[in-house]
Amino acid sequence: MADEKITYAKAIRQAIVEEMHRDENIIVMGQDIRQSVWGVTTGIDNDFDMSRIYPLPISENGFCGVATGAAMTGLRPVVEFMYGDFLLLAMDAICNQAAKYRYMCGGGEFKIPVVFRVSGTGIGSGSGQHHAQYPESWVMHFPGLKIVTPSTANDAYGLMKTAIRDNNPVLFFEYKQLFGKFGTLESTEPIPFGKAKITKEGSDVTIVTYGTAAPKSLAAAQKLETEGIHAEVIDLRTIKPLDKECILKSVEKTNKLIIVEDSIKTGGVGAEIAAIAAEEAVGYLDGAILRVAGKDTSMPAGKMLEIQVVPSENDIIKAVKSLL
Amino acid sequence: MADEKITYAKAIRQAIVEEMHRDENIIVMGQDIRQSVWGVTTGIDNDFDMSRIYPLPISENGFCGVATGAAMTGLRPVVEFMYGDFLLLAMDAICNQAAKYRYMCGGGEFKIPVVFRVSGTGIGSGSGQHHAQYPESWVMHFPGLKIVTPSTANDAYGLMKTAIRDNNPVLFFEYKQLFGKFGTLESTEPIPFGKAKITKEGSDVTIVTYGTAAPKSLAAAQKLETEGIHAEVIDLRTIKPLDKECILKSVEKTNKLIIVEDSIKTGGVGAEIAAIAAEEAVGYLDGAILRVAGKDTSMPAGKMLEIQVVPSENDIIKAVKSLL
Amino acid sequence: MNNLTIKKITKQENCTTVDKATIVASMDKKTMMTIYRDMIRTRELDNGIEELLKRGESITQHSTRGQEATPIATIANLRKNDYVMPYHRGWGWAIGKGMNFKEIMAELINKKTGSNRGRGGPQLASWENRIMGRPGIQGAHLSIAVGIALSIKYRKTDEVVVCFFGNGSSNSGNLHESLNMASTWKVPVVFIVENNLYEIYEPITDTTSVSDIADRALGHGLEGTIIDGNDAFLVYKVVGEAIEKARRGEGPSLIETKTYRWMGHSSNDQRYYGGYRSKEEVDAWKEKCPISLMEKDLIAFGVATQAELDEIQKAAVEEKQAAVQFAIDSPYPEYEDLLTDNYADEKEGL
Amino acid sequence: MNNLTIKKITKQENCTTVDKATIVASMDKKTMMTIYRDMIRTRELDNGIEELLKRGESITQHSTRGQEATPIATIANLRKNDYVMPYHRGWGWAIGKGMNFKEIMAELINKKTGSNRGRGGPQLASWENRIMGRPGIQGAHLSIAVGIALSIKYRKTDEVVVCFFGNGSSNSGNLHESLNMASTWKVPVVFIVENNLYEIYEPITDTTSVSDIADRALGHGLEGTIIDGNDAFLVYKVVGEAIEKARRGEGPSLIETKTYRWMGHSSNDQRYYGGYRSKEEVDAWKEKCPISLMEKDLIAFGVATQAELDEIQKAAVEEKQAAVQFAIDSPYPEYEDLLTDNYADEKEGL
Ligand SMILES: Cc1ncc(C[n+]2csc(CCOP(=O)(O)OP(=O)(O)O)c2C)c(N)n1
Ligand SMILES: Cc1ncc(C[n+]2csc(CCOP(=O)(O)OP(=O)(O)O)c2C)c(N)n1
Ligand SMILES: [Mg+2]
Ligand SMILES: [Mg+2]
Repeated sequence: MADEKITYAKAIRQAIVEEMHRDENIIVMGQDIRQSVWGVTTGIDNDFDMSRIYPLPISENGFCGVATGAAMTGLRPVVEFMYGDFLLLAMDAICNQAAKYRYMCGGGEFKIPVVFRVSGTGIGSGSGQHHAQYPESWVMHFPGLKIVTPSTANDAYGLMKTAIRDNNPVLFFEYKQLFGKFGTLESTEPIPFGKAKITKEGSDVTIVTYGTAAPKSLAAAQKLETEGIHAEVIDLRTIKPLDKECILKSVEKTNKLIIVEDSIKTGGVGAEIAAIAAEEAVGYLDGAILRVAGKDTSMPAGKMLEIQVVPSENDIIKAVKSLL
Repeated sequence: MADEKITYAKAIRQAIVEEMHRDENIIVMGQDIRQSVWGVTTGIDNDFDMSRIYPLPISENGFCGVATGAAMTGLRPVVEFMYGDFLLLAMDAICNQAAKYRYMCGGGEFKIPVVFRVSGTGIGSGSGQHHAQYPESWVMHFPGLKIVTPSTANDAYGLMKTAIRDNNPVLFFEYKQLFGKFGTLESTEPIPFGKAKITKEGSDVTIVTYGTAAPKSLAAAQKLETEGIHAEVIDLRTIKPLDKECILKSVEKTNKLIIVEDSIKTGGVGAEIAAIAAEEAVGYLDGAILRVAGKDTSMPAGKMLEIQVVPSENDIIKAVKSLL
Repeated sequence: MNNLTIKKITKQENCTTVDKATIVASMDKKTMMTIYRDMIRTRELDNGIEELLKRGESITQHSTRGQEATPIATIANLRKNDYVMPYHRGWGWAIGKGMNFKEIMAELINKKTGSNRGRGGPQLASWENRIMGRPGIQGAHLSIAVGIALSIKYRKTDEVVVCFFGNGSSNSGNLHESLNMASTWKVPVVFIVENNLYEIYEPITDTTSVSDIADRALGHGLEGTIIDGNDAFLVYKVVGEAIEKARRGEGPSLIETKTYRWMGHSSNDQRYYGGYRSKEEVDAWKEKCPISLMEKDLIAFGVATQAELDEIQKAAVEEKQAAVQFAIDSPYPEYEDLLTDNYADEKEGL
Repeated sequence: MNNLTIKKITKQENCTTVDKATIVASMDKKTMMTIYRDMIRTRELDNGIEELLKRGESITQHSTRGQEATPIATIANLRKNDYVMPYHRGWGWAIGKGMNFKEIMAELINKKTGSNRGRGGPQLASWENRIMGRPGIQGAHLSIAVGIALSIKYRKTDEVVVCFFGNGSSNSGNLHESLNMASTWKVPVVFIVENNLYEIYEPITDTTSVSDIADRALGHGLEGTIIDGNDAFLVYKVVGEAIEKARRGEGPSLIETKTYRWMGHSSNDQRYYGGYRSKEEVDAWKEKCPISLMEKDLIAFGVATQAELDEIQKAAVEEKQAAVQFAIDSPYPEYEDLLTDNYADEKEGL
């Protein structure tokens, strides 16, 4: 299988379909889910009966509550948000209810195995303020949730399997810019949460990244390599749980840390990582911790404009050089 | 006036009432607003006509949209959330709409002068998971918003005046534990946003804090002072805009930074402050940046329990000592 | 074709009556006595909570007093494995569905022996009794109830969900989204709105565009039903029919019960009597006490003797006394307990 | 009192007819010609956008084609200082309320000369024309419209707000919360739902519990009205009455117009014709083209000559050509422009 190329979108689809064959309690839900705007679940009604497929109304908070109730009583819903931005409508159902429900009810039999597929995340379609945000940090603050941010087809596949098998609410981010990217599946096994991947080893500086920023960071690091600068690139793959050990170990080696993310800088995921390093890597950190992140602005519409407010490969290269 | 004692709740009320007398376009809105759960607006219908007072239904997202529309067309709504936790219901109206509306519409005449009073924030009533959270960091990530977190009657009064006069959406946090605390009003003037207050000077360590954590931090610093440890305490007063200069200047002097907040640690406001310092105070930071913050857990119900998951004075003292 | 059509949609009301004697005749004594007993027990539980409050315990309490009939007579129709999604008003649903005084009171004062291990407080839940949690966010539970009903339908059992809510939360967008999905999918959920004419301090008219919440069924292809919520017999019968309909796979219902709370909204509200409500209004509703009403009926229809009813009262007082003591004597959770159960299958480190 | 009452609430439909000749007689020629012209212009705008798309521009476009009558005949009732809260479907509201082709097209391809300085894209707004923004979040605008209406009432003017939405967003909780507040406060807002039978790929029946969105008025003390949304005369008349009612301070209305989009949901949707919809269905609706219909009527009632109509068509094509060129020739915003206007009165540093 290692040779077959598959897109990020199809890899997600394959993981869902395989899991659905394995466990009949898995259902999929989403707006226009059978035809699917992003192509992930297109034609899924050819594989499964409609009793396992729920076209959803424009009721983001409501349908996340529905998924929570269904999850609590034996189903394992996999729910699509058409765009990441729509999460803001469902923050109560996800962060007040799904995240806290088990704790609130006293644990025990109360379990919420639901996957919220935050699809169409980030820039790529140019549709503006409400169709291009990076919501990973919106949900990071809430105990009870897990957060997955795959950057490759392989990771998306393996992490989706884990997400579906997990007994907790999982936010699974799927990025517009990555849907069409090809990769190869390394295994049919689930990929465990909380294990970052070092996509490039290096000794001069540690670049911690995730999601859409991961391929950019790797490309930047490869260019730097040609200039004799050895950057280590860590693709977190999951934000919660966070592989702190991997980050700290790398910083212990390189003594330098840059965090790259497409999300808005203030209050982004990078802030938490920087804060952890500033607290725990202090013996071996040498110099500033830099965050290369999206601009503190609402997202402009237009493919030509949106691209300008997220970091470029060049921004990453410049940041690395500024540290050395 | 400097001698008259006034509670935090009454100080907020006084600012609102004075502003309403000054500008007839100001209206107040909130659930049960005339009788008022927290006593802030109790009896406000004696001061103003009901055309300026809107009892609101349980429609948090809807009423924030209403306030946004009203603000856009000449009114200046001051809207109460009964508890901070309910913000999660209205994240779309606040963070997708109010915050982005001006940008989205091209600027110009589009302005959203609305104050969202996030009342009943934090612990204090023991009512559990959905009535005791600290939501400051939920909104910090969104350009277009301003965030106010007063810790004293005086600050609450002066900052409320500024909030009401501001032409942008402002989240004004009001804390359960502080409503009954007395203070004195130092002036009738508005207090500008983005100016932190050094509530105690010191040279050994900088403690940056806000909201309910501010009085605790000050008390801890005063105890430390008796042991010969000189902590400087910075009460941020507003989180957005953030008085970075004040923080950096203090750290330049003390070389040590602790951030104290009652909010959950992961992805809290403290993460952003730590990250800024790790990036910008690097020349003069000596040692770890510590965050003394709430535990990463859903909030337990019960006054006896909730108090255990937020930092105590003693936790702050211990943290300071661990740095020295 | 120059005759153009304008179609107007309006609401229509249609009243029918039912003879109480017929309802009584259709019920067995055990059911009637259970309803009566659980109403008495609920009121005693309220008394016990007040004792605890007087002793200085901090409890988030929304008294049931005056509203016992709707939850208890509703739940008398349910089986052990049917689900209840409760809301914040009172504890009738907890008592009716089978929770005991001890686990409730201990939970309310946050003791380790409570139903939710002390951390849920008023957010009572009981997996065993299929009480599926009581979020502090008004209206959040409505869609969760629909999800449970969806899973029932998926699993092809004949279980049902009963979901209670107040007139106040009927203004939440969650109601609209939940009714829409429930009706579209025809899932077995019965929504019961207890309209007690107030929110916290606001009369319904100040925040709500309709006086009959049942009207809101019409936007979702359902019919609305309105009944006196203080008459246990009527509630039992009308809700019972909706539950049977749900069991048969014929979809959701919305039933509004008109009722009134005697006490303040919560233990903090002391303005309830002649403050935002008139003394006359409160007193008039006290005349319509659901418990006195049923008591009279049980005697009048020869179902029970006064002695039997007194016995029930006495047992409830004893149950209460024991539970108050149990709650007081129970320990608080350990500090470590406060940090667990954020995740299922939790491992160190997350 | 053993006769217990059960009240059932159901929906009732009541049709009336109106003769088109009467409507025509009540309108002045200028208004009729404006409606016709703006429908033609809207369709030309659509053509222009398609030209831009073919040139490789990326545009978030939800074609108006087939749905021109409702927005344009509605807005023909409005004054300059009345407000419009549009939604994503098409650009009829923009044209009708007075935006010009250039500012629209330039905005759609994100040029600095666009109505929103290039950064809003499909989120067209125009303060001058009181077009109050078009959020990308379906349903978010409904409550904003109520807020504008509230401020009108507060300021005691006789302005009104017209708020459009689709059958899809009628499932959002925002509709319920917005109708409730609008009706409780009796504010001057007219809600128009364009029911085109689909969301993106879903037929209404798969997600929506009613086939008539107008039913949703009933949960808020309002009556619902349903009309053919492709007949400009009927829309003009029926909506006009609701607007006058709002102006008189008599509160909100909800009007449903039945219509159909000819094209895909957006420029990405190529499956619309014989994919999730049948070719027969699409073709049948094309027969009901709102523009052809009005064209026939204008001639039949002797309002206009074919030559006049041809002239309008020709002018629209010219206007389109100029605007396409203008948009192409205009510059993009500078990088710095992308970072401004997050705040009013902005200073360095926030
Ligand atoms: C989303 C949300 N908004 C506000 C509140 C505060 N609150 C608690 S109970 C209540 C009134 C509820 O009224 P109703 O639904 O009629 O129930 P009742 O208390 O009358 O039984 C309010 C506003 C809340 N808990 N959740
Ligand atoms: C809150 C939200 N959910 C989902 C979407 C994605 N979306 C955009 S248009 C649309 C369908 C809208 O259908 P309808 O309201 O009937 O309008 P139409 O496109 O048919 O004119 C959907 C689901 C969105 N923009 N916002
Ligand atoms: Mg009520
Ligand atoms: Mg539609």
